[in-house]
Amino acid sequence: MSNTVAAPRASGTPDSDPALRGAVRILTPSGERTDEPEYGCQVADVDDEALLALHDDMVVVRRIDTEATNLQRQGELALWPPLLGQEAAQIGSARALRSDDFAFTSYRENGVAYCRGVTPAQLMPVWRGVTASGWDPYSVGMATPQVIIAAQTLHATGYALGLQYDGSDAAAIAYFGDGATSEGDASEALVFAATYKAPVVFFCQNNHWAISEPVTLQSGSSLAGRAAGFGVPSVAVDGNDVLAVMAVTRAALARARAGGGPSFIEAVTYRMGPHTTADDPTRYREPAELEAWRRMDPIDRVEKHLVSRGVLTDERRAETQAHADQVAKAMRDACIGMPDPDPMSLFEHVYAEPHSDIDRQRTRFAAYLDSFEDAR
Amino acid sequence: MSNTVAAPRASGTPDSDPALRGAVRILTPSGERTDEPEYGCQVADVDDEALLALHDDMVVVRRIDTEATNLQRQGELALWPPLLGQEAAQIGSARALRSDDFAFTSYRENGVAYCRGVTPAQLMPVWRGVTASGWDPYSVGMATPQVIIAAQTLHATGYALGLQYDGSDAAAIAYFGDGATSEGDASEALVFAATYKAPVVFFCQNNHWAISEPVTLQSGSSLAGRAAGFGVPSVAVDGNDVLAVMAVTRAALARARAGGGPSFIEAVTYRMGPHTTADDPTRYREPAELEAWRRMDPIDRVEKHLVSRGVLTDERRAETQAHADQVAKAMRDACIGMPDPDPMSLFEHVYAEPHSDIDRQRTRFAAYLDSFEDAR
Amino acid sequence: MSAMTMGGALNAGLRAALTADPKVLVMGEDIGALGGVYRITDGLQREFGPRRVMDTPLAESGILGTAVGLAYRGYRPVCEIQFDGFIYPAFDQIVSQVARMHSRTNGAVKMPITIRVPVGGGIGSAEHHSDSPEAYFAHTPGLRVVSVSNPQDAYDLLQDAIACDDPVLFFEPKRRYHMKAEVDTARSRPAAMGTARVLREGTDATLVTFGGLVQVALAAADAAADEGVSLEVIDLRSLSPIDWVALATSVRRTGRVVIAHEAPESVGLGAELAAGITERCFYFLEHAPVRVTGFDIPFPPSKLERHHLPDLDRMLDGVDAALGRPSSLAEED
Amino acid sequence: MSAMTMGGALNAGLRAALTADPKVLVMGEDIGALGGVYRITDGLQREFGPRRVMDTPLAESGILGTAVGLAYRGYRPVCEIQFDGFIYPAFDQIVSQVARMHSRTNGAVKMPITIRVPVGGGIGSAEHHSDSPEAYFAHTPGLRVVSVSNPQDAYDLLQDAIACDDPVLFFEPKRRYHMKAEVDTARSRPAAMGTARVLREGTDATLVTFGGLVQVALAAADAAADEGVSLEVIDLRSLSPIDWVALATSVRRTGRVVIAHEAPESVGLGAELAAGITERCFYFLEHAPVRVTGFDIPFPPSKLERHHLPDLDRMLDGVDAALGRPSSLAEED
Ligand SMILES: Cc1ncc(C[n+]2csc(CCOP(=O)(O)OP(=O)(O)O)c2C)c(N)n1
Ligand SMILES: Cc1ncc(C[n+]2csc(CCOP(=O)(O)OP(=O)(O)O)c2C)c(N)n1
Ligand SMILES: [Mg+2]
Ligand SMILES: [Mg+2]
Repeated sequence: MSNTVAAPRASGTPDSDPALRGAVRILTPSGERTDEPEYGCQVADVDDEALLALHDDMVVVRRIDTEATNLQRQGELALWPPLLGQEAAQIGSARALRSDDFAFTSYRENGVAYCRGVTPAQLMPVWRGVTASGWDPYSVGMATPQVIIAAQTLHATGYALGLQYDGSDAAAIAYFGDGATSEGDASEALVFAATYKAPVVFFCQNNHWAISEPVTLQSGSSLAGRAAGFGVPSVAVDGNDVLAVMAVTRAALARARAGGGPSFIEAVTYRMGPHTTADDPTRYREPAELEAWRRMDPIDRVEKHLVSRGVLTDERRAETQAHADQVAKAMRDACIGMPDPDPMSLFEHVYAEPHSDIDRQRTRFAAYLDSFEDAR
Repeated sequence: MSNTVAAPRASGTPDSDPALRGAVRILTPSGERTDEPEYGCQVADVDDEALLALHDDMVVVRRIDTEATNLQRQGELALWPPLLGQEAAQIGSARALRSDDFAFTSYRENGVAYCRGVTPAQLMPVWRGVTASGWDPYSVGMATPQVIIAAQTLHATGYALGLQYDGSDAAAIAYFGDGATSEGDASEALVFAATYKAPVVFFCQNNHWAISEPVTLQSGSSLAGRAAGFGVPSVAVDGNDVLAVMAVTRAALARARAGGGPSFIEAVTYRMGPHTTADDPTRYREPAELEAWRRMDPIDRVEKHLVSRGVLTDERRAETQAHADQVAKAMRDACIGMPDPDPMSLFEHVYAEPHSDIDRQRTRFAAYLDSFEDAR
Repeated sequence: MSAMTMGGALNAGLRAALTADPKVLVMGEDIGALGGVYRITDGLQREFGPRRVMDTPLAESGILGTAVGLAYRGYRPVCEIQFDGFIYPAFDQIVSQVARMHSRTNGAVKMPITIRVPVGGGIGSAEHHSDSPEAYFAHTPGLRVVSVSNPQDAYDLLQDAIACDDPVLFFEPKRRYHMKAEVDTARSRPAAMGTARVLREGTDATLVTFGGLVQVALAAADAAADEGVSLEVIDLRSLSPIDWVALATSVRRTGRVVIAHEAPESVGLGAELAAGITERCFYFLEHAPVRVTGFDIPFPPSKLERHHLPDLDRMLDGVDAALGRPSSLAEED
Repeated sequence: MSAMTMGGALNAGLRAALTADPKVLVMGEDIGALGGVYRITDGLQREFGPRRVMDTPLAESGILGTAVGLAYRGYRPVCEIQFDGFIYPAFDQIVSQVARMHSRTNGAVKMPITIRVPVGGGIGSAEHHSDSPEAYFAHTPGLRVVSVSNPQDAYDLLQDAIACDDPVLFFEPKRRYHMKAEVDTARSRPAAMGTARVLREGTDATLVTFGGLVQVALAAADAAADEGVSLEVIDLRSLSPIDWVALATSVRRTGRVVIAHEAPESVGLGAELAAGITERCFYFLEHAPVRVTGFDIPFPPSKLERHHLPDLDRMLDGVDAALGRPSSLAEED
């Protein structure tokens, strides 16, 4: 049996990357704002001030990411999935949402959560292991992180169907990765969304890796092309260009609100960090690849642009940095102070209504715990 | 909440059918053999004699279908899934296979089974309910019928991967329906096949209905287009044109044998009968639709052609009819004579190696049956 | 009161639920124009429209995953899985999403999803059309599991299940769809969910079963009575939670129990019933609980199913074992 | 003999199997260059190439469905499911295809597929990374289920499983991957598959468990001994089939049994063990079998898992119950 490689390993550098070729781009890596014929109009209103705000968002979520990674190293968090490198994809899309839209995400969308109004403090408990969810989904219009790959694509589709039935012009958006596109659920979601013309946006962050597997192992061709085959209009966008991401997301949301049904967005970006704090990327990817992508850093190009526009002054930088530090501190304080949950909370919320087997086990466990009290 | 129809009901007549538009066709409904530029060469060798043989196949499998339906009505079979209307799709593709190729089908591919060498007698036991499989898959190069929709698309992909590893130039072919394309497994099979360039042909019979659901409920756009989005070359063919079906299947098999990887074929045909003998199509589809498709009958056009060629003489017709009747009789005889299985066979083949729990239950059940003997 | 088949009672129960609450949706394969392969949803799409009674694409994970999203949005989806054997593609969405969403979100998101499944054998079906998958779901925290055996319970429990804020697996024994009985549609009776029901009182042994085997158990009790053996017959109805009080009350009186179900024996619901009853009635038991179940084999071809499925004779063989009489189930050594 | 961690023993077992039989393939997510998230396949792709050690697309149903096709073609796939909680998308292929193909084809097609699954809690993982799904599979006819607790069994049983012509669910307790012990790689010992093992002899009660809890049980037995209670500890090892002879032999001697597992109690493997032991040892039992298990809840956040998972104290509480002493598990009323 021959041993030729079943699938290419390397995931490709930006220059050679087929996914990036033809992807919608407005802000070039060198910081030049071009007028993109088809989508440019979607962000015509995004002036220097607005762009500075997006820059602030990106700096803050990157700071959150760094702080959380440190907290994990210090044993304050059990795990953390960094978004380093995906700031533009998450901020550009999340800032295109309306408060009554609803996001269903994976575990990596902490930047999206930040934009939805999830407080940094609320980001901590799940990764510290004190609860399965840090916030009430309805209070922020975002579901809690989904660990089962691609499962949320169907939830977003069903929620969108509900919006359609309610006569609302809000939309649902599903965030998932390149690897997720291989799961049957992701394809079934495209089928259901297309059939019912559900107002849902499928936002795929192609960060080129699914843990150690390159996107080339998940698909023989472009992910954006995948959706088109289901009758779902799709577009590939430079995922490290916050303006372009916002533009295509706004266009997709507009289609959904107008009854035009689902859309698929492939945001071509790169996971600059490890899969999670438990991962070691040096085992499976070339340093050169990472280096090449560093030149595409989503924050750099915005700064270059804003500097060239003369609006990102030293004062402004300092303000942003101060904001980021303050957010990071709030997060750290909330994390470190967090008490362990009450053992008896084990039995809470398993059911919404009384369940006799749970009640029996609760009673017995309470007696069990008491037996230790008595022992003292 | 408005009640506008979530999805169109009617499945479309041949004239209005988007799937048929642009589908490969060689033999027109009026029986004219055209030279199709791209695929015509694949069947250049199919002369009058060869076409007469295909005609014989189609007449025989239709006869098998009729006989089996009668056997079910007479209570000799528990159920039967007719292939009426899909003879060209099944014969044209199955006759393109080599004996060392391997077919993984659903429950409806009795025409394929016939071509693989499954005897009419072997078709009966499963539908009579005496065994889960009527033949040894390895003896005919065809798996036993798969009831779980789309599951076999992955089995074909895995088998094809095995062929590739063995250095064989044989191929696997998966038969499934339009409804099956909605199952996650069908999409995952496309992903795996594309990634590993597995020598597998995905043969989708779009017979326009999944029990009572029109294909329009399964897909917003063409099924052939679906596969292209996964990087799997695909083509739509007039599924009622036995020559065109054979041509595109041969082309797909050639690609597989040459290491070109998977292909997808959408054979646009029509389920002229009920889903199974237990179904009542009048509850959900327009008689007019069926009428329109009758004009596309896969056998008619071959007969028109062969008559115009002067080779389908009355003698020849009689021979074919006699062949069909003889096959039908053999099938009926085998079916009616079939004894019920031995109760103790319940425990056979659950495991390939001894299993103590099964052994205990077998022993006890034998004792249980004996207790009745004793009672006598 | 009006005479209904179990299928008719389910149809009436769905109609009542759709009428009572605009958030109730019915979804599944072939449930619209066809009315479902068993006609349980017959006429509902015509009456309530294609949005409240939705034909779905052919994908079970898609059906349940979409239902989760609809529930997230405040709807109460009633999903039909066409046959028992076709629920497995949806297993991940059911076990990891439907069952855990309420606890995952600390109670913020409710999953009032009812999953209707025609189950079991006895009707000569093809492969994958006769499974009894209740154990998989009764073992899964976060789910409630109900199995109905007659038209009245079908009508009542289906509405209870839809009204319940927790996800409910609702098992309908195919072989009883045509069973006819008087049904009181007044909904005056207290909700039955979570409770078992003593169908026949007896003193010598307790015979516990559910779903399609309940009628068989009653017939077995008749036959036993002819031989002077008095059996108490209990219809479990709720498989999660289990009505232990009803079971213990009966077994402490009779001292002997026979448990019957169609599913394979190993790690089946009968194992839980036997273990739980032994825990509660150990000092009252005259004999170990006896299990009369399907064998540990994939559901066999239809011509063999009558040998695989517990019938009157096998139940009586189990009763003999429980009474310490000669039986093929006599204790192992 | 050489000292190995359980992870190392599994790696060695896979290497031995790949070397012994060219038809053996290893496939799964991230098992190539990365060597699996637990490094169990470390170095194997480099040694045997990307065809025999295949990284697969991210789709569990695809992994198992493709494995079925490979087995159909005569290969012996060893599939790695990355974590317990990710096996459910493959449930349909496992339950309806892998488990039934041999019986469906009357023995013509064998399914020598080994499904390796890191299982259980105790390592502070995120949601869906600590499940114990053994009951679902032990209830499924056509599958064999193995759970290893130490390096030697891991090395031996993995090779037995791969060599077996039936599909085998092979559960590896994550919390023991780093457990170190001497491993005899001679393969001289008779195949252990299907058999339980008495790890410690005792006279007052039998403590039965498997996988990650075996070490806890041994520690509990030590603690009990200090209090003058002699526990016999049995490592079940095979969850399907169950070694009833070993269990009955022990319980008939001790008259009392405590069963421990991490999975929820209801319809868990413990229910089958309790029911089966009662059937075989009824007249020898001094007390109803006692179950010490995870609660009937979704696996909790990691900061709570130590309360959910049976530990030394909860096992001893169960022993107290079995001995008729005061315990939180005292009989229901
Ligand atoms: C059903 C399922 N299978 C496997 C996993 C393990 N797993 C967690 S993340 C991951 C990779 C996901 O890659 P991708 O979808 O590209 O998202 P990314 O992590 O790159 O953001 C895998 C395999 C899982 N969480 N769920
Ligand atoms: C997983 C699964 N879900 C549902 C069914 C029930 N079912 C049997 S055939 C069928 C329709 C299949 O339609 P299609 O794929 O178009 O094939 P056709 O019957 O038209 O040949 C359905 C829903 C099944 N067998 N398996
Ligand atoms: Mg990724
Ligand atoms: Mg069809």
